[in-house]
Parts: sequence; C-alpha cells; structure tokens
Amino acid sequence: MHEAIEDLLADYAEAIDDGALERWPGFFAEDGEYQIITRESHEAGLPVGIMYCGSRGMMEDRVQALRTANIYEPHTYRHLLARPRIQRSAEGFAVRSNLCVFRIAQDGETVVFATGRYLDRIVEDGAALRFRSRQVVLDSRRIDILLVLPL
Amino acid sequence: MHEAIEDLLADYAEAIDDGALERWPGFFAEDGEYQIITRESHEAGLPVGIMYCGSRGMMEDRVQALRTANIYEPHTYRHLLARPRIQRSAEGFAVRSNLCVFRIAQDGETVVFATGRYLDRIVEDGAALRFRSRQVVLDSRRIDILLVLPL
Amino acid sequence: MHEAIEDLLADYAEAIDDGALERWPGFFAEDGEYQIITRESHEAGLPVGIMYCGSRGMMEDRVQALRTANIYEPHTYRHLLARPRIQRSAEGFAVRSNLCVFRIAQDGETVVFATGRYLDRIVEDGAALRFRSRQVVLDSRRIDILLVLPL
Amino acid sequence: MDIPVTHAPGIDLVWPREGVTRVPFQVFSDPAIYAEEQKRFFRGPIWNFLCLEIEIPKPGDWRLATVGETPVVVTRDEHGAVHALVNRCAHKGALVCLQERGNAKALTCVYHSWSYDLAGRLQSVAFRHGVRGKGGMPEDFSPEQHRLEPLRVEVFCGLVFGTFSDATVPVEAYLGETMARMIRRNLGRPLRMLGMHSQIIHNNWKLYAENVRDSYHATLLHTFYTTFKVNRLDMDGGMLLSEDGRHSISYAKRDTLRQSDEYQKVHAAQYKSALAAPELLDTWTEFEDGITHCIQTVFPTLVVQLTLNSLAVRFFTPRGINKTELFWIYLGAQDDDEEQTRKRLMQSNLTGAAGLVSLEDGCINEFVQRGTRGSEDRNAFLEMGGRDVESSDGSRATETGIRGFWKGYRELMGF
Amino acid sequence: MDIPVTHAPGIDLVWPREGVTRVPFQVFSDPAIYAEEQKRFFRGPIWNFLCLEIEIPKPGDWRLATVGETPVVVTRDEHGAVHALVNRCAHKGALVCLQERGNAKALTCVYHSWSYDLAGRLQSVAFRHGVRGKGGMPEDFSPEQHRLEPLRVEVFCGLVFGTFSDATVPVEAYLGETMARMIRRNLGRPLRMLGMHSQIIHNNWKLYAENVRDSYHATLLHTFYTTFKVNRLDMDGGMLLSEDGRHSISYAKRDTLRQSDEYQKVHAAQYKSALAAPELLDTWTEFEDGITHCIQTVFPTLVVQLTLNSLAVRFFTPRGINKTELFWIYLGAQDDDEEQTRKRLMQSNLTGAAGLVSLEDGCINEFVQRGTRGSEDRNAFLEMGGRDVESSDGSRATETGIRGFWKGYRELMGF
Amino acid sequence: MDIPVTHAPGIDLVWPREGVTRVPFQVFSDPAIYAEEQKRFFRGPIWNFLCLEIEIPKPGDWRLATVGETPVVVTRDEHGAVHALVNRCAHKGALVCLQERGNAKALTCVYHSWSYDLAGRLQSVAFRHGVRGKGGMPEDFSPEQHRLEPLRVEVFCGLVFGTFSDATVPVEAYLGETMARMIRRNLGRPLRMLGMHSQIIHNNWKLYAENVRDSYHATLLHTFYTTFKVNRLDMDGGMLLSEDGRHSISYAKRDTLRQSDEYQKVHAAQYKSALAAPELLDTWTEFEDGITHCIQTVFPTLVVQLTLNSLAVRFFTPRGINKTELFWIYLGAQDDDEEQTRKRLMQSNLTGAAGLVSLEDGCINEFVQRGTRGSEDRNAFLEMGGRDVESSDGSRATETGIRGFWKGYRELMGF
Ligand code: FES
Ligand code: FES
Ligand code: FES
Ligand SMILES: [Fe+3]
Ligand SMILES: [Fe+3]
Ligand SMILES: [Fe+3]
Repeated sequence: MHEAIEDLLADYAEAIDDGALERWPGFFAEDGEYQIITRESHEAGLPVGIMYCGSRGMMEDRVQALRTANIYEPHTYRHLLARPRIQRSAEGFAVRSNLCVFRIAQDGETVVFATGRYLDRIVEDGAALRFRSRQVVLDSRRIDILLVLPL
Repeated sequence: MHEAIEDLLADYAEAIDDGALERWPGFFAEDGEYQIITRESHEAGLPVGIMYCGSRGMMEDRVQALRTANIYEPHTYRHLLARPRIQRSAEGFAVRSNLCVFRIAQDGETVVFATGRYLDRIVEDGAALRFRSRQVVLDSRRIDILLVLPL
Repeated sequence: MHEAIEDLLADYAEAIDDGALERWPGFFAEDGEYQIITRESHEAGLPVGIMYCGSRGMMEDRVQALRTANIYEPHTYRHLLARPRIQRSAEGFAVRSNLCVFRIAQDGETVVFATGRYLDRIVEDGAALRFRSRQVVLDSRRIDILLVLPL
Repeated sequence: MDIPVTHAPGIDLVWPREGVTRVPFQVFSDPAIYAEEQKRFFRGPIWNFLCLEIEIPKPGDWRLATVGETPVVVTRDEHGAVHALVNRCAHKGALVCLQERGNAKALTCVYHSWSYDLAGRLQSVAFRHGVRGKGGMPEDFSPEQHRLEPLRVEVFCGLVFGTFSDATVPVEAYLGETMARMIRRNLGRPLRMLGMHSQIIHNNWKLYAENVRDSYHATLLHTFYTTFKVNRLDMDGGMLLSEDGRHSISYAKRDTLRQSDEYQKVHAAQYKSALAAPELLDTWTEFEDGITHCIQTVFPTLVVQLTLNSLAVRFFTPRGINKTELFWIYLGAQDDDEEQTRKRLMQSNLTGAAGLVSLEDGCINEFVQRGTRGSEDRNAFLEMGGRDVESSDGSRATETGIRGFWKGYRELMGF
Repeated sequence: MDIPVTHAPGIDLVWPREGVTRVPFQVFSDPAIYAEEQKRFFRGPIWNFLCLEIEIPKPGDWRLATVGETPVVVTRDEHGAVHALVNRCAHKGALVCLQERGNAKALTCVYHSWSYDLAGRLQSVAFRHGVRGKGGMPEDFSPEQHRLEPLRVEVFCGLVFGTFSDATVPVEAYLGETMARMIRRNLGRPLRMLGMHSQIIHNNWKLYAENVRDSYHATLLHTFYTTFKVNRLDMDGGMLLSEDGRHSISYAKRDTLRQSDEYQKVHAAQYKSALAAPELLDTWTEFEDGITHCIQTVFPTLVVQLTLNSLAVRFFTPRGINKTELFWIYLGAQDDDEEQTRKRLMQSNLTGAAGLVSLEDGCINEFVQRGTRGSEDRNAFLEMGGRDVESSDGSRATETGIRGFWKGYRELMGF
Repeated sequence: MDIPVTHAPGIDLVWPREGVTRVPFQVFSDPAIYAEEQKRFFRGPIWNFLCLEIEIPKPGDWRLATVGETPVVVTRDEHGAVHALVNRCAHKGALVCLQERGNAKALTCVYHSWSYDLAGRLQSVAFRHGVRGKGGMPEDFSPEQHRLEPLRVEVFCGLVFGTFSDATVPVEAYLGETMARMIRRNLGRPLRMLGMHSQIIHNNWKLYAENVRDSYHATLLHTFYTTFKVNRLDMDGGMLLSEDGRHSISYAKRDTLRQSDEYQKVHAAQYKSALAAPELLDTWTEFEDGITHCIQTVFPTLVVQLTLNSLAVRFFTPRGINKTELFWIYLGAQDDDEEQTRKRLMQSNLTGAAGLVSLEDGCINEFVQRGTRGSEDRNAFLEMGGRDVESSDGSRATETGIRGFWKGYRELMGF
C-alpha cells in the first residue's frame, strides 16, 4: 500500500509537470478538497489561503479558466517530493510529504517557486486511491509573480 | 530494515523542519556524535568543521542556547533527501544520502541554504534506531548569514 | 527489481557527484546511448541536443577530454532524484524520474543548474542492470556558463 | 514648451508638454528617480498605509511595516495609543524590532541593549556609566536627544496611517468626503482577518499604482470578470475621484447589466460561461446600495476591495526599482455566520496571487516594465476618457484615475 | 595626445592613443557606457540579426527577438512579407506578443485589447467610442498616429536582419562581397533546423564579440581542436576581413596540415590523440574548396559556423552589463540523407554549451570580466599580427579581427 | 563648520563636524564611495592580509586572494620567496590562475598561453613569431614591458601581507610595538591549520570592520559570553589601540571576574548557566599572562582571535556594496597533543558561522544595513567611552576602537 500511495503522489506530480492538467481533478474524490495556504495562515488557523477548491467541479473550472480565460506567460513546473510519512486513519490514510517545486519560464529561467508540505487524506475510491483532501502548506508567505497552475 | 532507516531519516528531517528541535538530540545515541563540515575540510582530513557535538548533552546545550541565548532572525528549513544508500556494518549500518536544505526567512525569501551528503552510522539502540554518528558534509565552503538550526 | 533499479539510479548520481567520472560509461551497455536535450527540442522531435554519446567509447572520450583537454573552473554537482516510475518493456524497463542538479563552484556558490526528467531504457546486462539509453530532458533551454560534467 | 525639472538634482527628465496624458517610461527604470522618491515622495506630505489596527490589538503589540524602503515599526503603548517609529536604533542604526509581529513592554535593540519605550523614547543605555566607574558615556550625554524617529500616526476605520511630514492634513481631509464615506461603508464595522499572503511582482511600484486605478483594463484583461458578469462596463458604474484626483473608486452594480456588443469584439468574452461549480459565485446582499463591485484606491499605495462579498485590503511597497511586494489581507465581519464565512472563502478565489480575476495583474505590469526596456525616452499615452482629471460617473472606459495618480505624483516630485 | 570622448555625455572615458591595439577594460563594466550602447550602438546604422526565416515560414507566424535590450517581434504578414516591430504596445508599453513563437491574424495586446495588424498598424482600440456613448477616446484620436515601432528589415540567405536607422546600407553592401559570398556558400540552400539551445555567459557582450573574432585563441584554448587536427594554425588558412574590418572569416583547410613544432611548446597539444570512438569525426566533403573549418562573424552579434560538417548559426544578446545570452541553432540541408544527419549529430558534440572545442568560451570571457575587476583603468593589449585592421591571408596568429571590431565600435560610439 | 569632501569627485558626502564620533550611513550604501574605495583605500598605503604562509609551504605553491575586489594570486617561487600578483593577464586581462590553490613551475594563462614565472615576469608568448614566419607579434614587441602587476609583499609571523603602495611602511612599523607583540604571542610558533570555512554576510564590509573593533557590543549581543563567564566587562581587561588608532586589541582575564550588577539589567544574562556538557569549555592555560580572551584587529580587514584555547584568524573581503565574505581559519600549535586538539575542536563551537558567541555577528551587521535604508542622511552616534581615539586600559565599555577605524578610513579616503 505504501508503494501504491507513493505512486499516486508521483503520478500527480508527473501530470502537472507534463502540463496534463485535465488529469488533475481526477486525482481527487468527487467531493475532494484542495487548498494552497501559507504556513503562517495555516498555523494561525485562518480559513483563507491562496487557492481553494471544494469539489472536483471547482477544480475543473480552474483548469477551464487557466486554459481559456486567464492570461500569463507560459511556464512549467518540476516537482521534487521527499519520502512520504504515512499513517492509517479511520477513512484511509493521512499522508505528509515535503515538497519543492521549481518553475521554469519559457526563456529558461528556473526558480525555486515553492517549498512546503503536502498534507493529504487519501481514501480508497473503488479500485483507485484518491485524495479526500490535499492541503499544500507553503513555507513562504509570498508568491513570485502569480500562481495559476496547481501545485 | 531499509524502510525503518528511511523512516528515521524522514522523521529527523520532519522534526527540524517543524521546529521541534527539542526532539533533535533524541535521534542520537547517548554518546552520539554530530558534525557539520565542509567538503573541502572533510577531504583534507581536517578535524574542525562548522559545528561539533560530541554527545547528546552538547546537542541539548545547542538547543538551549538557540532558544534562549542566541539572536538571529526567525527562519525555518525544508529538507529534501534522496534515496539513502545503506550498507550493513559491524555495529549496525553505514548510510549515505544526498541532501538539500532550503531556508525560508520570515519575509518568505527562500534560498538553497545547503547541499551535500549525510554520512551516518546508525545503530539499534534498544527498540529504536539511532545515530551513532551523523556527519553533514556540505558541498559549499560558505554559509549564508549564519548557521544556528542543525541540519 | 524496483529496489535494484532505484539503486542503479542512486549509484549513478553518486558516482558523478563524487567526481568518479571514470565509472560513468560503465553504467551503460556497450552500445548504450546518452543524450542531453532541451524539452523544447525534445517535444519538437529535433535530433540535436546539447550532448550526444552513441556508445560507451564516446563516453570514455568525453571523460578523457574533460580530464585532459577541456578547460573550465572546478565545480561539482549534487543530484536529487524523485521516485522513479517504472514500466516493464520488451527489452527490460522503461523508467522515468524527475531530477534536479545543483552546481557548486569552488568558491561555494551554489545554483540550480538543471531540472528535468531522466527517460531511461534499462536492460539486464549479464548480472547487472545497465542503461540501454538514458535521455536527460532539460526543462530549460539554457545552460549556465557551460556543461562539461555529464548529468 | 517643455517643462524642465526644477527640483530634482541629478535627474535628467523632461515631462512631456501633454502633461498627465503622457508618462515618460523613464520614471519606471531610472535609479536616480527611484532614490529621489524615497526622500521626496514617501517622506512627503502623504499618508502611508502601515497596517490594520486589528493586527496590534493589545498594549505592547507591534508590527513591522515599510514606508518606501524605510523600515518602520507600529506599536500600541500601555495606554492603547498607536505609534509608528522608524525601525532604526538611535545608536548605530540597527533594526530594533526583528520579528514581523511581537509584544513587549519595551523595545530593546539587540546590538548594545539600548532600550526604548513603546513611543520610541530612549529609556536606558547599557553601561551608560561604564563598569565600576570606568568607560561609559560622556557626562553631557542626554538621552532626551536620542530616540527612535517617529512618524505622525492616524487611525481611520481600523486603517493605521503614518506620515513623515508635518504638512500632511488629517486623514479624513486627505481622503475627502466621498472616499471617506465609502471606506466607512466597507470597513466601518468590527472586522476579523481571514487570511493573508503576498506577491512579488517584477515591476516598478508605480506601474501597480496605475494598474489599480485603471478601470479601462479590468474587464478586458481579466476576462473571467466579463464572462461571468462579475464586473463589466455595461453595468451601471463609474469612476469617482477625490477632489485632488489622487484617490479613486471604481464601482459597478451587477444587477444593472445590459449587455453591450462592444464585448463581442474582444477576447475578453470568448470563454464559455457555465461553471461546473457555480457555488464559487454564491453571494448575499451585503449592502443595499446595489454596488456589488468596488475597488477603492488611497494614494499612494493602498487599495480597499469589495468584490461581491470578497472583502480585502491590498497594499504594496517598493522592493527595488523593478520589484514590488503586493500584500493581500482578506477580511470578514466579526458577526459573519459560518455560511457567510464559507462564501467569503469561496470568493477569495477571485482575487489574490491566484485570483481568477486578478492573477493577470501579477504579470501585466512586468510586461510593461519589460516592454519599455530600451524605450526610456518614449511615453505612455493616457487619453481614454479624455484628458482631464475628474470623476467619470456612468463610465469606466476612462483613464482618469491614472491621470489623477500622475497629477499627485508630479506635485510631490516637482516634475 | 589622448583622444577625449566627444559624443557621450556622462561617460568618463579616454581611449588610449594607441587606438584599436588597446581596449580600456572600463568598456566592459561601466554602466553609463552600457546604457549609451542601447541608444547609440544598437539603434545605430547596423544590421541586427533577428532570427532565421525558417522560424517563421507561414503567414501569421511570429518570433520574439531582442536588439540590445529592446524587445522585438518578427512577423510574416498575409502576403508573406517579413516585418520587425518593437514589442511594445503604443498605448502603455506592454509587451504585445508573449510567447516566443506564435501564429495569429493580428497582434492584440492583452492589457486593453489594442489590436495591430502583422505590419504593426493599429487596427482597433477597445472601447474607443466608450460604452453606450459614455467614455472612450477623444474625438480627435487618430489611430494612424499610433502603431508598433517598426524596424527596417532585410532577409539575406534566410537570415532576417533589422535596423533602427535609415542610414544603414543594404545588407549585401553592409557585408561586402567576400562576406556575402561565404554566407551564400554555407547557407544559400534549403535548410532545416536540427536543434537549438542557449548559454548564459557571465560577461559583457563585447567580450564574446572579441572572442569569436579571435583566431589567435582558438587553437590554444580549445586544445581538442589542436590534438585532433580539426583546426590548427599550421594548416593553410587565414583571417579575412570585410573592407570596413567589422566582419571576419577565420578558415582552415584540414588536408594541408604540416605540423609546426610551435605547438610542442603549448599545453594545447599534450593530450593523447586517439579516440576510442573515432566516428565522432566522421565527415564527408561538403564543399570542393578544401575549407573544412570556417567561423564567420557578422557585425555585431552574429556568427555563421561550419566546422567539418557541423553547420550552425550563433548569435548573442546582452542581458545586462556582465551577462550575455548566446544562442546556438544547428542546421542541416533539407536534402541531407540519414547518414549525413547522423554525422551532423555526431559533430554537434564539437560546439555548443557542451562543445568539445567550444565549451571553454562559456567561461573564458567571464575570466576576463573577473580578471579585470578593480583594473578598469588598465587596457587590453592587441598587437598580435600587427597593429592594423586588414585581412591576414595565410596566418591566423593575429588579432586583426578583434581590432576590426573595435574600429567599428568606436565609429558608432564616438569613442 | 562642515568639512567638505576634497578629493573624491562624484561623491556627494559631507562628514559631520563631530568627526569620528559620527558616521554618515551613506558610506555603507553609496556606490560611488564603494567604487572609490577600490582605488583610494585598497590600493592605498595599507597592508592587506592575503593568506597564511602555511597555505603555500612549497616552491611553486600558489593561493588566490582578493584585495578589495581585485583578484590576486600569492605564489612561492623556486627560491622560497613569496610574491603577490594581480591575477590578471597582461595580454587581455583573463584570470591566470583558476584554482583556489595549486602548484606549478610557471603561471600560464589558458586563453592564449602567455606564460609567466612565479614572480610574474612574462616568459613566453605563444606564436610570438607567428607560424612558419607568418603572423605573430611586431618586431619591437618587448616582453619586459609586460608582466603580471606585482604587489609589495611582507610576511610577519606567518601572515602574508601585500600592498599596492610604495609609501606603506614596513609591517612591523605599520602594526606598532604593542600590536606586533601580541601577534607574536599568539602566532609566533609553528602552527597547523585545523579547518576553515566562510560566511556571506549581507552588509557593507565596513560594518564588519566596526563590529570586530566594538568591545561594547561583545558581551551584550553575545549573551553566551556573559552567561558562561567566557568574556565580560566585569573581568579585568581593556581595549588597546595602536599609536595611529587603526589596530586594536580587546582582551580579558577570566579569573579576575567580579560580577557587576550592570549585567542584571540586560538581556545578556537571563539564560541559565549550567551546561549539560561542560566539556565544551574545558581549557588549559596556554599563556601565563592571565589573558584568556583576546580579539586583535589589524587594519583594515584582519582579525586574530584567541578565545580560551580557540585560536583563529579571520579576514573579510568585499563582494559588493552590501555583501561581504568573512573567512575563518582555525589553527593549532604543531606540538599540540591529542587532548589539546580535542579541546580546540570543542571550543571551535564558540566561533565561526555557527559560533555560540559569534553567530550573531552574521546577522547584526545586516540589521544595520537594512535599518539604515532610507536614512542615508542620518549618522551613527559613537560616544561610548568618550570622543577620542586612544587606548582604554581597564574598560571595554568604549567605542574607541571603532573611532580609530574611522580615523584611518577618513585619512585614506580624504573624507
Ligand atoms: S545599534 Fe542599537 S544599541 Fe547599538
Ligand atoms: S498597454 Fe497595450 S492595450 Fe493598453
Ligand atoms: S588573455 Fe592571457 S594569454 Fe591572452
Ligand atoms: Fe487588474
Ligand atoms: Fe573560442
Ligand atoms: Fe561580535
């Protein structure tokens, strides 16, 4: 199961790094939650972060918007994940992993765009493992330029 | 056992990244050694590095000092470790892993603070695995600003 | 086998990070291929990248050249690899892993030198696992200063 | 004839005769101008936004801020009074307060332990009398002559402002009646912080100051606005300016939409308008005046936003000639119920660094910074909505707000 | 006597009396000189290489480029004509084209949707007439007076050049007869792109301009050349300059090698010369003139290279006073067979960021940048091969090409 | 009346009439001053520390160093003589030595293989006579007129110093009798290197020069000192200056502690003083004079430290106007036994980038750099211990050492 969870995390990162964002909502349960929040707000227990999706639908709207409505310079991500720490829970698994995301601009400029932790609740959804919730807790309070592709 | 060792390494990193430094000495055997040294000095076989603790007590003093005596701007680390290379040894295990540590300042500035290798000697200490010695060999000879939190 | 493949990838990185470049060709099958290419050229299906070796011999010539002919400032690499994604194939295994390489100059300056993917075809070559081909697809189109040590 | 620069030595700039309808690109990249702004503009007769009062609720609370590039600390003393002080020790100039937020009875510099009260008055100097009679300060040393440099402070609707100038009129007069009223409408109630983050944008700070006053771009660049009819120029709305033109309010009334085919021509409306998750835009009527979208700017670097029910304060501060930090503080009313808080959370997706209708502003100003490289001798052209600086009630197809900013900037800089 | 600077205000430089045989290190690190180059040099009467024609084959194709630090977009219009335009919106100066390559019927700025045709003419202004009669541009607004700033364009052998100056002579006259002929020889046939990448080198752009004209260094620094007898000074060869000395061709004929013991003295030939994989240097005779190595420079920032069968175009652009981006475009003939393409692939190992005979150029110019720190008042010494600017047929132990570059640079800068 | 600047063109600075008791913050952030320092200060009549003699023990050994920002290489020739040369090729200015340390019979530039002997004399020029009689240098080329620019060198107690000026007096006279004696005490014996590392601190180099002369801050900022009674102002001790005030020794005698309640007032002594591992402070009596703590500064950028038994040499070099590299070299006596080496290892925890009593200096000077932003027209106030520049035996509650630094700085800069 450890293997299967690690594969899920790697597959998720791969989908985003490859720009296959249409695959993104599918990693979540139908009513799955996704949030990007700063460490500062997270520790202060504040509800509002930087991005929030309360359902797969909201994720689909995000993808739709960034494909057709939002304007930004082309760029890609590269994820590096540390070994996850996995705990069994009532509903499935509580998983935590350190993350670093590099952002590569079209001119090749590469920056450390984000570091932090994934705090995941993973459930067995039929045959597959899916995120019941995935919270990205960013170490930094500040975002370079903008955040449009999910982390 | 490979799993158990990887968990130890991940748990150690997590404790430091979370700021739970009081947990730090506990990862070492009572007479465990900890040293941070530059690659240059390490390869030259010089004894003095950047930080040295010859016992758990010295580690506790370090934590006590950085909590109450030392002055510096608040910051946190984020560790990323590569897959460790493990060899059985007489006393236990000789383990090596590549490491990268990002430092995040309170204003969010994120820098690559350290890259290098952990050279570990790990022993079974009662039920637990502990570091008999952990040497952090830094690729760079220079430290940005200062080094107060252990790596 | 997953373990063995992960060990191969880690051993390869270790050899280069340690500067043991003479070991580099040995990770490949006799007629193994090695190429470093930009994501842009890779996706455009262009044949020419940044470095190409069509055989172990060409790799040996590269090492010979960088040891005795080429001139550059001393520097080292530090590899960080994410968990590989492994698929069985007719000849062996198709493996993909995210990579980040830091470059450390002799004065200690550390930069993110390369991020991207390893696309590997790995075969069982006698007792050992070796690369039938290893393609390094760089996210960035641009190289900082120069590229002389293999990635 | 051209207007030569009169008061800025070392700056080689001639403002075009067309006045506020032109902006020389040089002002976004000339280091001499940037240096001069630190003295002449940010220390001039303006109110700089420092922080929210709710960030320093208790006696002894402090919070760091910057005015231009000058580090400042805002404190609340034991009597509840708010102070703003340059965060620069009177001894050798070290930062006195190191953490972004804190609470203390006194402000003590770590370098040599000089200690100040919460109003910045020097209280003690370590080893002033030496040790055992040796060393120490000269007899004539007088602590009264050394203190943390103070700013004048005023609090309006929970917004803490500071100024270096004695000439600055009171905040309410500075804002003018119209601006003050709208701030009261949006912030004049007990508030709580729902979250905050910031963005580093790679452009001169004045490009963002223009951007937030630019009612012309909003519905063209931010196509999500248009498509989902959150904010369009074919709703009733307008661009109100303060008497001096420095501050502005861009507002719209969502229920008054009568679609104009002007939009058919622009990219802005090409995107299918059905949401898979419409709850994103679930709102409730927070005010009875029909205004559902309101971006208010306070000269020079503050913005108060109420988009649907998303209430936020934005402010920005220069981090270098082509680097600016933009802060987002999301707010709710203290008496919001759970469902209302949930709606504000949902709508927080509209703005901020990842905002569906604001993320473009993270790069668009950089596009201007980069687009004008090598063209420092050319000018921006600002004649949309005329050439004057005055309110444009009824239409936001205007750059009057931007012209108003430059009017104020030139007055302060002597350009 | 010394020659004082006549035409560059704010620049404190005196060129040594020895003229082009000396170069003050200051020109590589003085910000005032760098700023002046943007106007006087890059917008002066020179042809700047922009891109290859094969990068924009179809109507509507565009590609980004830079001239000095000025962003430019190269387009092909519906009639097939090529245009070059400053990528700076006529409204407020935003970049108009954002992607490095694209195809479109019109160029529309994302900020306020001003739209231009592929020749840069303003076609529409969003809300020009306001919304429902309110707002919009003044009556006297005339679109004809606003457009993307054009450059003059010429295409020669598939190379697209642009200039800001009306005084620049046609490309073929600019190149001169000798240079034009060699470009035709190498590029005057249907080509395809085999690959591309770039390098960031940490030095002033002029150090690389010198480097590629420096036939003296090639066989000493790049020892692989020497050892494997790809290019040596004891082969027949020479350094040809254009009439004005600005452009150069360094060439060699591999089959004419008669080993000189000069090489025994230098590091350059210490390395054993047997390859484990000799296929690296498998070649075929591409031209009958015997020239197997040819590095051609086109003033100021273009290089055409044919080393054995490795055909490439290099160009470089300043990214700051001590930062330069160097681009490598590898080319093949459209009618190459598979084996020939394979040989070009093999030989691509010789050049580029990892090139066995070129990687040193990635750091050597930085070594000069760093070596001259604190010595801005000293000069480079350029007397190898004499003190003149003229072709040196028969020998490449000369710096005549570098002197030619400085001759042209000084003419343009007024130094 | 104010003292106007007399000798620094382009620098707009007026030093306050209070002289060395004031320092204009501008000197820490003005690029024109920083540039001027490279010429006037670092190439002036001062001895710059270059390296330790034990780093280049053998003939042919070299080691890189910097003087200000000028790259230098220190060599030992075949006769054992030590030379210092600007690491800038006489041809085109490339760095000649690339590795931080090396050994060679000659110094050969990789760019065009010009070769120099270990004293920097030009020995050979590749292709000087061309190839087969073609090309090469003009007939009148004279190698004698080209060499690596030399510095004058002196070695004192294993410390290698270099100067660009003929006016600099011999090192021992430069130091003065008191300073020379203490250096002999600490370094005048066979030494071995125990380790080294460096720190990048984000402040102007002069802030660290002040910091190491600041006996006032040591026991207040570095509370570990105080708590563990390693160094306190209520021990016997003092601040000795050289005759010219440029160099200083801050010393203390641990056994003479008589606790003063001055310390009860300061943060510095709040921390419980029992160590879980007291072996950290195990010492032995290395000298009979009772001095257990001694920080000696040599103008401008060298520090010799003996804290308990932790012997180290520190030096720092500017890496930009607000960036400085600080080097730590830990030393032991060649005849140390294992236990003594172990004690030096333990005590090495006290200093360096992670030093329990020194890590604060890694950030405190940055706090001044940042604290003074926007206040370039204000001054530091330096009247602790009076207004003079003279030794303060008996008390270190004084800034006399810092005043002494500024006295020397102003003399050299003409401020
Ligand atoms: S700088 Fe603040 S006490 Fe000295
Ligand atoms: S800047 Fe281009 S349309 Fe306004
Ligand atoms: S630069 Fe040193 S030999 Fe030419
Ligand atoms: Fe906007
Ligand atoms: Fe070259
Ligand atoms: Fe100190």
